[in-house]
Amino acid sequence: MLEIIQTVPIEYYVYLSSVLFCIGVFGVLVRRNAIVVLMCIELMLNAVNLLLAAFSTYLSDGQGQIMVFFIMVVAAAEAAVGLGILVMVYRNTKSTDISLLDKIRN
Amino acid sequence: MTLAIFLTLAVVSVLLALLMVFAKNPVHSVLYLILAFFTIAAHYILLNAQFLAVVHIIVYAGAIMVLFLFVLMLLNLNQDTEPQKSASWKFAAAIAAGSLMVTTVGALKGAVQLQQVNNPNPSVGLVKNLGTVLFHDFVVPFEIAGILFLAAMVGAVLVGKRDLKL
Amino acid sequence: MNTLVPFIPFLPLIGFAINGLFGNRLSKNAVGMIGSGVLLLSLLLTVACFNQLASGGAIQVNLYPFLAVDNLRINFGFLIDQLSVWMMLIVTGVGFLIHVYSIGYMHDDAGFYKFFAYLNLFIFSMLLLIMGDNFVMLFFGWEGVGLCSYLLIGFWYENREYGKAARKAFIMNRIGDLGLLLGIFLIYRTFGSLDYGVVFGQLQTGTFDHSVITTICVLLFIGAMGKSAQIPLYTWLPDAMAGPTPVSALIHAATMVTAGVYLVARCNGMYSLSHEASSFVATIGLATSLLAALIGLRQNDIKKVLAYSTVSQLGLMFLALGMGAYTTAIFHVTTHAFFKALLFLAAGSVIHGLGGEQDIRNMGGLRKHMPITFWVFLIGTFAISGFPFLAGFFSKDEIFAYTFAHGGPIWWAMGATSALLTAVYMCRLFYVTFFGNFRGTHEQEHHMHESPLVMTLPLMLLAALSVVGGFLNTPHFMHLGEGQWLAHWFAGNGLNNAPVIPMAELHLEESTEWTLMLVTTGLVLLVLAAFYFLYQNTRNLPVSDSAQAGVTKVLAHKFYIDEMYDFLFVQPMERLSKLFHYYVDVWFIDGVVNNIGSVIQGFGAYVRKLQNGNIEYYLIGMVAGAVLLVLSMYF
Amino acid sequence: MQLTNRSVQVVNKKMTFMERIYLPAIFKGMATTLRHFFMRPATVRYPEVKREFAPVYRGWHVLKRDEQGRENCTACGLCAVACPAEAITMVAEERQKGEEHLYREEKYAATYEINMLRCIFCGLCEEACPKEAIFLTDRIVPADYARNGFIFGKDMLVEGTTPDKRVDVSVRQKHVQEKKWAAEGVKS
Amino acid sequence: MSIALLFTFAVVFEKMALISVLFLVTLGVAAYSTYGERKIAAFMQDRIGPDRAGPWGILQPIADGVKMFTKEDFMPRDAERWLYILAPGAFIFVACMTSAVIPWGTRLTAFGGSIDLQVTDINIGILYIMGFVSLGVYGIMIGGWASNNKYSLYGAIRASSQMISYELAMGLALISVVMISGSLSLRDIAEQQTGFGWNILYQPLGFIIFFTCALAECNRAPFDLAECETELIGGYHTEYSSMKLGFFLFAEYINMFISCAVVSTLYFGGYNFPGLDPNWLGGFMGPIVLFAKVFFFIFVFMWIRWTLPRFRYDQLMHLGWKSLIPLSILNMVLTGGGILLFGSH
Repeated sequence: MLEIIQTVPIEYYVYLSSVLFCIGVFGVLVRRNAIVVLMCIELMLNAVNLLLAAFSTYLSDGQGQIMVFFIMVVAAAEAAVGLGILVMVYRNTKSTDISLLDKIRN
Repeated sequence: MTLAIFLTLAVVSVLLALLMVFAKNPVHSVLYLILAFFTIAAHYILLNAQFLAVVHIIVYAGAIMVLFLFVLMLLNLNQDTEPQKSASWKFAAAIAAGSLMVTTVGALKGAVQLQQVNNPNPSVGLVKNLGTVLFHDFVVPFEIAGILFLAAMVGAVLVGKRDLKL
Repeated sequence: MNTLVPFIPFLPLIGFAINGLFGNRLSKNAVGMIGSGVLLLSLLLTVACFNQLASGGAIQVNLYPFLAVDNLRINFGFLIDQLSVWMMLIVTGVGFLIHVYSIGYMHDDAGFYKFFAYLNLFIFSMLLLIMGDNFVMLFFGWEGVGLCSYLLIGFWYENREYGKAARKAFIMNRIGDLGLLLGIFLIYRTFGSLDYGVVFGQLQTGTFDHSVITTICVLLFIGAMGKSAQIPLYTWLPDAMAGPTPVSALIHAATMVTAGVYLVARCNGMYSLSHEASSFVATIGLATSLLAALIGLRQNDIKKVLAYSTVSQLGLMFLALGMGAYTTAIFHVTTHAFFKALLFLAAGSVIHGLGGEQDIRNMGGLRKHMPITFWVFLIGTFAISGFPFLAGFFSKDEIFAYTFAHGGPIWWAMGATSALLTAVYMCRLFYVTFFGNFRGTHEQEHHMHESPLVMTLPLMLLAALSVVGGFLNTPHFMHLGEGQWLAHWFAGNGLNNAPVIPMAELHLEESTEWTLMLVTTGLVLLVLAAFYFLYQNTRNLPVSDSAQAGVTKVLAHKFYIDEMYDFLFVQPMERLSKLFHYYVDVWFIDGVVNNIGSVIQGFGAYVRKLQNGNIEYYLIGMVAGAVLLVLSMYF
Repeated sequence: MQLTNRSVQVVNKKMTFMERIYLPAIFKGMATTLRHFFMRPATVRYPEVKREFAPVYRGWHVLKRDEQGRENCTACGLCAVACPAEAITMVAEERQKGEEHLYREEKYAATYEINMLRCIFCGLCEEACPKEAIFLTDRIVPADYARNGFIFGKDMLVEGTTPDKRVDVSVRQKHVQEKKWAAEGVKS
Repeated sequence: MSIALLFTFAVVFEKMALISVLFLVTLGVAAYSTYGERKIAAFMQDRIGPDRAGPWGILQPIADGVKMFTKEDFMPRDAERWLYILAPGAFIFVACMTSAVIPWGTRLTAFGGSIDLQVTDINIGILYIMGFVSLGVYGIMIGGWASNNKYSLYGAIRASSQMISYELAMGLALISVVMISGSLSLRDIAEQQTGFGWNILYQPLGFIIFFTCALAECNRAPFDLAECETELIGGYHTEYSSMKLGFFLFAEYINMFISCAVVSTLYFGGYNFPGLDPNWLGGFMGPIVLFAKVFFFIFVFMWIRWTLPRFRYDQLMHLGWKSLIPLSILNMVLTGGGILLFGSH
């Protein structure tokens, strides 16, 4: 196992994570279905997780991976509450289109 | 060899992520995202973070995405009726995301110069080590995360309740 | 043993959990058994610890790292050395007796289980305070004790006055806590750690800026002032009588108020480096003692008298601390725990017997109806007054000896006056309550009864302790057994192999000591005898509030301190606030704001179109902001 | 009215703790099934082994012939009238010269159909029959894929002429006779 | 060709062989579970069961298979084509994957060579199993959704919420075992239970919880609400026919087999039995013992199925969330206390 660690340059992980993150951002911007938007946020979180894990391995420090666990916890909590809210929104508006959610203006 | 695996996985993850964003049917989006998560789990294994990989699968594929799928099915949102945004808006979004990528890559490239450990410890990602770190240095954050989770659970139940009797 | 140490504080916590969660489903007997049982177990464990420490050394148990930020590493750990084990014995021992007593006292109360849950939590907090091995743990316990006192003082929260008293106690404590917190911050800045071991170890070896040490000491003492009711933060304590009597006993005798003494004794290494801080402590202590004793002279509520007596005794303890006699202070804490718990519980017995009556003017002649209560109250009164060979006699005598040695005759005289006043008001209370004829209503007389065994048994035990408690630390010149046992105990090697409290030196000749002792004792005996005859005469009985005049009135109104606070701080604050409100706030600030507001409103009407409530626009704005933020790192 | 002594009064009482954890009840149930596991199966392997029928079993109808092989049925239509399910239809015809060896009476049923999907096997037709022509037997009505197959014509109903094709209905005949006598008040 | 490469090849070959054998055994056991189920059901209902195909009907599974293959493969018009086809495959794939980490025995020595009776001993075996169990829900959900039938969808939603709910209690019960053994590797856990040191002795409550959850995870009675015929006319596989249906049914039996193997390994000593050294018979004793236990548990699964009536859905959720999870937390606390007092294994 030892020989495969660090054979990939860490820059590659940075590129990959950035690309995934920005795909997530793009998705958040272009999609109108709130559930898909939430999914894009999960993708962004995962991009960050990947980078944390990569740095953790490259620096031989377990703390990065611990942070990934905490991010997972937050992601799970976010998904639970977010989806709960979405279900309620859907019940009231019969839609999950975020463009319609501009009630905050008034 | 490892590099080849990495590159393949990376291309597949990016492809799946893009498919996720562009899929018309939200259920397809979810499924693509799940597959993308599998490739990320594979990345974790490549990084010798096996525990993380399995937990990632249990948490994301096993719980969170099931939740998404569940809600989609419950709300029966499988029609491709999601209204599309205008082309100019999509263009603006692409520009914004692209510039964000350029800047983050630029910003993070600076961080790469940090000194790598020469003899990496292969057991960093194993349960034993992570357990020690988690329950030694991160006890309080761990407890707080637990409380956060509990609060989120209660919150989700409260939000989801149809008629709340208080 | 070490694995069992965490159980000492956690047993009461478990009791709290059981009683708090399931108490309403359990029978009262079960609640009482659980509440006192856990404490008995804690007491036994503490005794075991005590045994282990008898051969020297300290027990340190590290449960888990509580916080680890950069260099700051705070453990959730316990340190048991000679000082803390002694305090633990007092807290669990006296606490246990009070719990048992409460089974009888609170028996008819609807919140029975709640009361026991709170009591257990109180003990838990106090044990945490004592047992913690760093200042943060101490602070936890400190705050926990404050919270529990709030809960318990306001236990009968239906009464608004009681609720106010609880709030007052809480807020006063918070003022002191601020000082403590600042002190802890300063300790961390100075020593780079909050562990007792590290901090006190550095004190012995390193050299530190004298003014910093003084500041730390004063700040810590401000915390102690709040918790231990010293001038100027003492007014909450008499008001805290709103709680049920066992609570008063617990707060006054075993827990809470002794926390301040413990804090200063714990930091004795620091205080002995700063003469100024010690003098400050001594001054405040003596002033408090005198003031409270004077107020106590003319109080007519049986519990209020005892409350002021506590304040006065606490003042004496701080006087001892200020004089560098840390062991003596703890010794007085010990004896005071015995007789004050005894007095409060006996007073509770009286109140219980009279169906809630607290005014001594409506009592009298209880000697015949409550023989046990009478006898134990007698012992308590004599013990607190310093009757020879009872508990208070030895501890007070030691305090005065040190005062004379380190402060001189004037300090000594003032201290002795305070002791004399103690005897005076205690005699007044005692004789008025138990002698003469009954002055209450006929119905009360009819219902009057001795308390049940579950209440009197703790009283008798405490009475016995009050009798023999003084022999823990007999002065060396009297050659009574092994002199100064307690001082030797505390001088034993604790953490870092250093004495917990070094033996204080007393440069007095034996004859001087004898003289001092005989003078004070003689005066006290005189008072005891004289007042017996004085209060036999009905003319000298306390009069109703409206009939008071002159000095009596001033004393009865507690020197108008509460009113003074009101006048000095509260009212000027209010008036100033009003001034600011009208001129600064309404006219100036509001005017400016309103005008700016109208301008902005006009502007906002245009900008509002940006804020369209559409999430997508916000999102793209967010992304753009992020891009700019990252870019700004480069340009 | 109580049919068995095994009936239990339904009570909505609160279950005790032991009842609420269900496990004892589950184990009891499992013991029951395990006991049955070792019991002898009650199965009868049908084509190879045939089960005894009750003497009054009512199955596939038969139209009887007399001793000389002539059909008993005279197409009077009483069976069709008696049939509560209206499963019987028939067309009557007059006997021609030279058909005496085929039909016992002057009139006979040219077609006689019973819709087996409608038939409820009540046996009223055999009671109604004055000529002892129709009987229900202990033969099982075979299954079929189409509905048409269940409309049994004379080819399925009339018994054969050769002795081995005859259907023995003696037990039923006796039974029906006794019933008729009982209805007429005659003691046997 | 270097020695190392040769060695690698040998290892790969060994593993491939083991995987093939394991796969075949799994399929065989699953196939004969269907036969066993029918036989046991028959016996419990005082019947005989299938007895036409071969002596005692022993060829019945083959007949079933032939039937499944030759039946018309029907697809609803509005079904989501690819997902509809993918779902049964995904389901059976996930079911088969789990067997990789189960230690079937110690080592097999035959023909002068020896072979490790475990495909891979990863140090987080239990988590691996949990992971794949949690993935099992996708086959059902996708299949139910892609059928475009409301009953299928209901079945899928029921199945998924049931599986997620019971996974929690299952994981919590597992943690107690992990606490006792101090390892997440199934090999270690099995090793520790040599002789009669079975975990069931220390974890009776945990076993009951785990077993109940295993029933629910396998969609077995009394928790087979996902496919209850009376309400959902078959549940998530209503629209499936032919071998696709066969895959679903087959996968469920594979799941049952694997669950039984996991239960035996975690709580009943795996390949250990007092007095029987797993290394006997050239290492065959271990698998024999383990399979005996597995068959016993398969029997218990079926026994329960033909004894207990189906739960109502709200009862199912109550049991999962309000009984099993608190109980498993209690069990965890008790285990922790026990370890604190008496030390671990």
